[in-house]
Amino acid sequence: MHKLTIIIENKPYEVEVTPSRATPGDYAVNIDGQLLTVYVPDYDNPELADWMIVDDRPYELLFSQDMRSAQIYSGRYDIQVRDKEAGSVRPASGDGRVKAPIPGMVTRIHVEPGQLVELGQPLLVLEAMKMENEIRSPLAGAVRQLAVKPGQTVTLGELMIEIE
Amino acid sequence: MHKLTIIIENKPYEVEVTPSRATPGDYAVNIDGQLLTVYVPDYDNPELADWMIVDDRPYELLFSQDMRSAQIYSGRYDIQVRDKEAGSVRPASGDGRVKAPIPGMVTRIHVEPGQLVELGQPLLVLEAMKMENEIRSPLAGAVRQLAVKPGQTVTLGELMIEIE
Amino acid sequence: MFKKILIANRGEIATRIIRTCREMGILTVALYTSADRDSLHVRLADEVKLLQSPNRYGDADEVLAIAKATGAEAIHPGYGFLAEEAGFAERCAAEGIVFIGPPPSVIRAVRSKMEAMEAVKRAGYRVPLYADLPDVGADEAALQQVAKEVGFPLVVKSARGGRGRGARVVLRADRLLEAVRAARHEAELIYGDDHLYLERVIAPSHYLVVQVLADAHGNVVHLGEREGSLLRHNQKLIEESPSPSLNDTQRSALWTAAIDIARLFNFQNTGAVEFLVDSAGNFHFTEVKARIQIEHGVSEMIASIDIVREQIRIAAGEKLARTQEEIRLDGWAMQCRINAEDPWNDYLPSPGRLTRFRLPQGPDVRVDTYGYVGCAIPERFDPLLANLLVKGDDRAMCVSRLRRALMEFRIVGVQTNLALHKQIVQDPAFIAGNYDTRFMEHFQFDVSANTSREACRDLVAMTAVAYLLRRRVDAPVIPERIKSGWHRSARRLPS
Amino acid sequence: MFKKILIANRGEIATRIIRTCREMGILTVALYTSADRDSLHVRLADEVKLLQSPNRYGDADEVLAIAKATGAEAIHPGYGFLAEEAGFAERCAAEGIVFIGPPPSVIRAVRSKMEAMEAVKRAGYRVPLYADLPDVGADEAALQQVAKEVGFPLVVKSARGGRGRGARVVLRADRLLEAVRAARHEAELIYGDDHLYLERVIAPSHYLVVQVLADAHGNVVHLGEREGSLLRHNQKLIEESPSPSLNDTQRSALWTAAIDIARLFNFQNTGAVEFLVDSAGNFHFTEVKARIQIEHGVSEMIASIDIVREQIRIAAGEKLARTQEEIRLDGWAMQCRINAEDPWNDYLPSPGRLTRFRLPQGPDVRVDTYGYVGCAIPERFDPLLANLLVKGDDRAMCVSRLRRALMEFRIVGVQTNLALHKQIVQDPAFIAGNYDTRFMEHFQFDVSANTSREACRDLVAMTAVAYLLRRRVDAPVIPERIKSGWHRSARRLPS
Repeated sequence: MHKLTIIIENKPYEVEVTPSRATPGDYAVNIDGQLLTVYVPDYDNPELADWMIVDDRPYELLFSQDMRSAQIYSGRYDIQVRDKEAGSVRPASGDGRVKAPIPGMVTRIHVEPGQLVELGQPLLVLEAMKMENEIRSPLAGAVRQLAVKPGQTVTLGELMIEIE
Repeated sequence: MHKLTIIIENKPYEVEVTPSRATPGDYAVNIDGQLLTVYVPDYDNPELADWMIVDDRPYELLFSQDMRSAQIYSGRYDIQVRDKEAGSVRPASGDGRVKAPIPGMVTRIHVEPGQLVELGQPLLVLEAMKMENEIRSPLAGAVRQLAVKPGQTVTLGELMIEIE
Repeated sequence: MFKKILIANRGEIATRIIRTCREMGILTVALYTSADRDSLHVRLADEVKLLQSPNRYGDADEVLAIAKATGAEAIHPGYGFLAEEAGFAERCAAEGIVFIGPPPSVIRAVRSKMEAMEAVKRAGYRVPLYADLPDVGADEAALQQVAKEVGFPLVVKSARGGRGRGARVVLRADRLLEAVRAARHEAELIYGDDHLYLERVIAPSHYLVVQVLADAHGNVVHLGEREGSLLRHNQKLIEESPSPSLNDTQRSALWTAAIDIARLFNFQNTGAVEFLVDSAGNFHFTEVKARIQIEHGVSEMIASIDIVREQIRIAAGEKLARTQEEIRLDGWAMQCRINAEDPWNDYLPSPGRLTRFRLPQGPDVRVDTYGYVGCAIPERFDPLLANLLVKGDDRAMCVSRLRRALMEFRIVGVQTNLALHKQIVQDPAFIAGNYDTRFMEHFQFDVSANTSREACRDLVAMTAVAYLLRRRVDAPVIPERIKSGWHRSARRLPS
Repeated sequence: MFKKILIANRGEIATRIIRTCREMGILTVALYTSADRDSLHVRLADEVKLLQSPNRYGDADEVLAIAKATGAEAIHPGYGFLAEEAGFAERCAAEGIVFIGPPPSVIRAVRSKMEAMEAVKRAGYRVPLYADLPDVGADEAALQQVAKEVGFPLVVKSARGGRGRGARVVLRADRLLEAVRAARHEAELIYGDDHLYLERVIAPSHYLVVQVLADAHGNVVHLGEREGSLLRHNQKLIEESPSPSLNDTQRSALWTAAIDIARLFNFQNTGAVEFLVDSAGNFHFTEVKARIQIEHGVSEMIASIDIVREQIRIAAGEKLARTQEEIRLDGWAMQCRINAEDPWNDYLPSPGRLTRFRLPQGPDVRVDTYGYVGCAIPERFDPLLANLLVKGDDRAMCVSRLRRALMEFRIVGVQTNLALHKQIVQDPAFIAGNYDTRFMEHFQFDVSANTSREACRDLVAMTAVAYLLRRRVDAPVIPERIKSGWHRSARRLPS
């Protein structure tokens, strides 16, 4: 039995998970007192596991690599897993370092070092896949550092701007 | 540069292969004096490599796991690779041990120990996928051993009959 | 209309039925066994139930219990399993659940092949010469006597029939006993009923089926005929519509006969009225298949009608969507049955996990399958993996589209009969539409087809590179390929 | 007929063209860049050439050199790149290579949007109010003067146009300068030509195109109209045929106008005559697209005509396969443009490798794509990954089929706009066929759509199991998800 706290879009759930000894891929899950059975058909290949059956209801779903979001039907949810046994809490997301979400070329920069920006304010334009993509501020704060120049090519995850 | 002898349907070819240093996935291949360029688009994931481009001609193809046969278009070919460097010659195929090609149930056995059989003579019937599959002799010879009984379930690769 | 339907089947047909249900806004309950848990029908259903019974999809008790527990108002049996089971249809009715298929009385009437032929014969249509076979216990003399009356060559058939299984052609008297024994065994295995009969072989012949739809209000329509003469071991490899072997007079006579015969049995829902056409052009009624068929998509393509949708509408008491006059048969369609079996090894079944599964696409190409990349193909069930369907303006365009689609279809992880199909569609007689039920007897599968000298030299180069690539990745020791003793014919490459 | 055709394009359209060529028995030469080496068009062609030029598929010199070296008799440009380039078409002619498209003179005549509007206006048809824009260097006062004559709201457009890029709506004078600058930049970037003009906005309106085919023998036919009003950033998300916004009188007037206009320009090959229909029901000609369009499959489905095949036949000097009377428009078809972009992150492009790519199947569903499982989606090109096409007997059936197909389409490895499409097809106005070009302005993408309380609780359970599964396999340390600062709106789950 494994105790977890699962937070979905800011609502916490206390969850106990017990793998079945008899049937591989079967799990008994207790959520705030309610009992569910989860079956993972691809249990022998968990890397592929992109669908599960909960009490006879099949779902195709997708977790992000870091398990911070889940896609199901046509929605996407922020999730957080707190593992009491491992004693670890995954760090809160969203510091002020704005990294390149895709490789591309910085064509325009709308801000300067030291400038105050609002949440959602356009910071720069990144050109990729024949589109101009506006990158906006993740926080309200001041521009601490500009790590790129117009015309510069950036790789995936490369730091572009830091807000503090 | 790597020297190989490739035998396809009993015809041998002397082959020299040189990987390109400049372009990953590119190979210069010399077959009996004729020069070809082979490009492996999936070079970064050779497990997936199921297609190649030879001098601008793309091919989808498939090698068996043991590299003893290749499928291309609607044909399949016996192949053999002799690696002079490794000094190893893969053993000749086809001893007389008849193993289960699929899991299933043996429903009938047509031969008895000691019986002489011809090449291609039906040995037994293996029931699988709702079909009765006739298993025939790979050699002309005598039945040395019957390792299964009618009604018996066999797993993939299990020895069923030995011919000598 | 129903709110929820239970699908008492698996694989491609279960997947096919779910699609129409979803389009009609009907919830689906799918069944599965642990071997089938990868099948697309389990992923796509609204609700799924793991079967406990060793009879699996054919267990009437468990299927009914699940229907009741889940509140399904109707059951679609697909083909095989509980389709054409009058007893099951009766139990459904008793439980207040709609069986999507003909009424039990109709199933019974057509299920007995001999009685059905007798009735159709009385109505004035030709049927093959046939005779009931003495019981299992009967002596060989009695058997030979019956056979003599029918005449050789003859075919030993299961009285329950269906899907061409359990049928065996016998050319000479001295082969009869063995064939009857084998047919009984197979009939018992597949249908749970070893009742057989003998039928005089009509050969050469054409195997034609007329797809019919009939509602509960007395309306009966046909969706044209399909030519199913391209058979291997009594299984249709390629089916097409319209038939290239009929002239227009024959065609319309066949359609009229099919509607007549459907009316004769008070037929309802969908079915196929089957005929053999002899070399003189006479057609002989053989049976009515009282269920959806694997090849129904061929008729769907030329008639632009969703047959599963019509089945559900008919079962719900609705009238047919179109009259015969409103149905326009247009273009030419073909289907290839793609099996997970190895054409290089006597068509042994080939279970496994799909590592590549790239469907052909483009205009008027359709694939019905339960597979996808990563899906395990179980060893326990029928090797049918996919139905490949194409349509063209005329037969030439249809054949060239089929050839293109076959080239494009990529399946790795199991062996399939794709290579066989690729060769058939390049056969001159097939291309000319000039084939009958003996086609596959003469067809030679060429192990090294289509490989020019250039392609062969390129193969040498690719083999060398593949060998180096595999060495480079230091793959774990590759297990020896299983060496069974099955037959293998090899041809030398051009040199 | 040609023996070999070079396809000067990439991705789904190159794949689409190869299919038709193969069905016609024509060999294909495909081009690729190293970023595109995974694309299906490279696997399916008979011959492939790696492009060396930094201009890639748009490099006329290299494309012509390859055509000559490979002995290709004709070049199909697809859309974009070398399509609608009169200069390139002329060079092909000079080299004795057939350009599959209209003659250079026709391309020139329709390529200049303003001259085309002028010509059509003279022929008696309505066109929008427009004005040429002063040169780049012109001062703002002159710019404002032109704008005032056109009137606000207006749209700043590229004179070269095409694919809706480089167009910007301006509501007020004080936004004009900024919009013109941005439009110039984008037009230069995309078309290599920053010539702009202003056009009075017609809003609300419907964006309609009529697909035409014209041979070199003076025959011109149409394949009905498509409604393309469902736009996001000037890109068509969903297109359908017929249009739900026209009555029969309007429809036949539109068809007649399209044929007239095509004849006016001596049009040849295939193209789209485009109109805006205002709220009074008047239609205004806007432009002729002198090439195959991304949405051509919608017309193929309702007309049962392979447009690529007709393009090739016309280019080879053959007559149209059918007269207008022989063309029957039947049923209702729709197309969704599936882009590799992230609807939760301001539609940022999402390159990556496809780890799951399961196409929807079943009757009358078609997907045109260059992708397959294992294929890398490059970052360098258009995010268009797949065209999903469906057809039904009527609009209701078509919409329900589209909804079903979208549910079934499974793409993992890149983010796509599938979720956006799934939500649009459940919008009541869309379902009623009651939408215009403003639809997407008002449409709210719901990040947590369709999730019931039960599904939410099930998601909690699955998250817990997924977490344990991942721990169990001891995966290598998972890199932190890239945290960029793009906008993210989140909605709370039902609780």
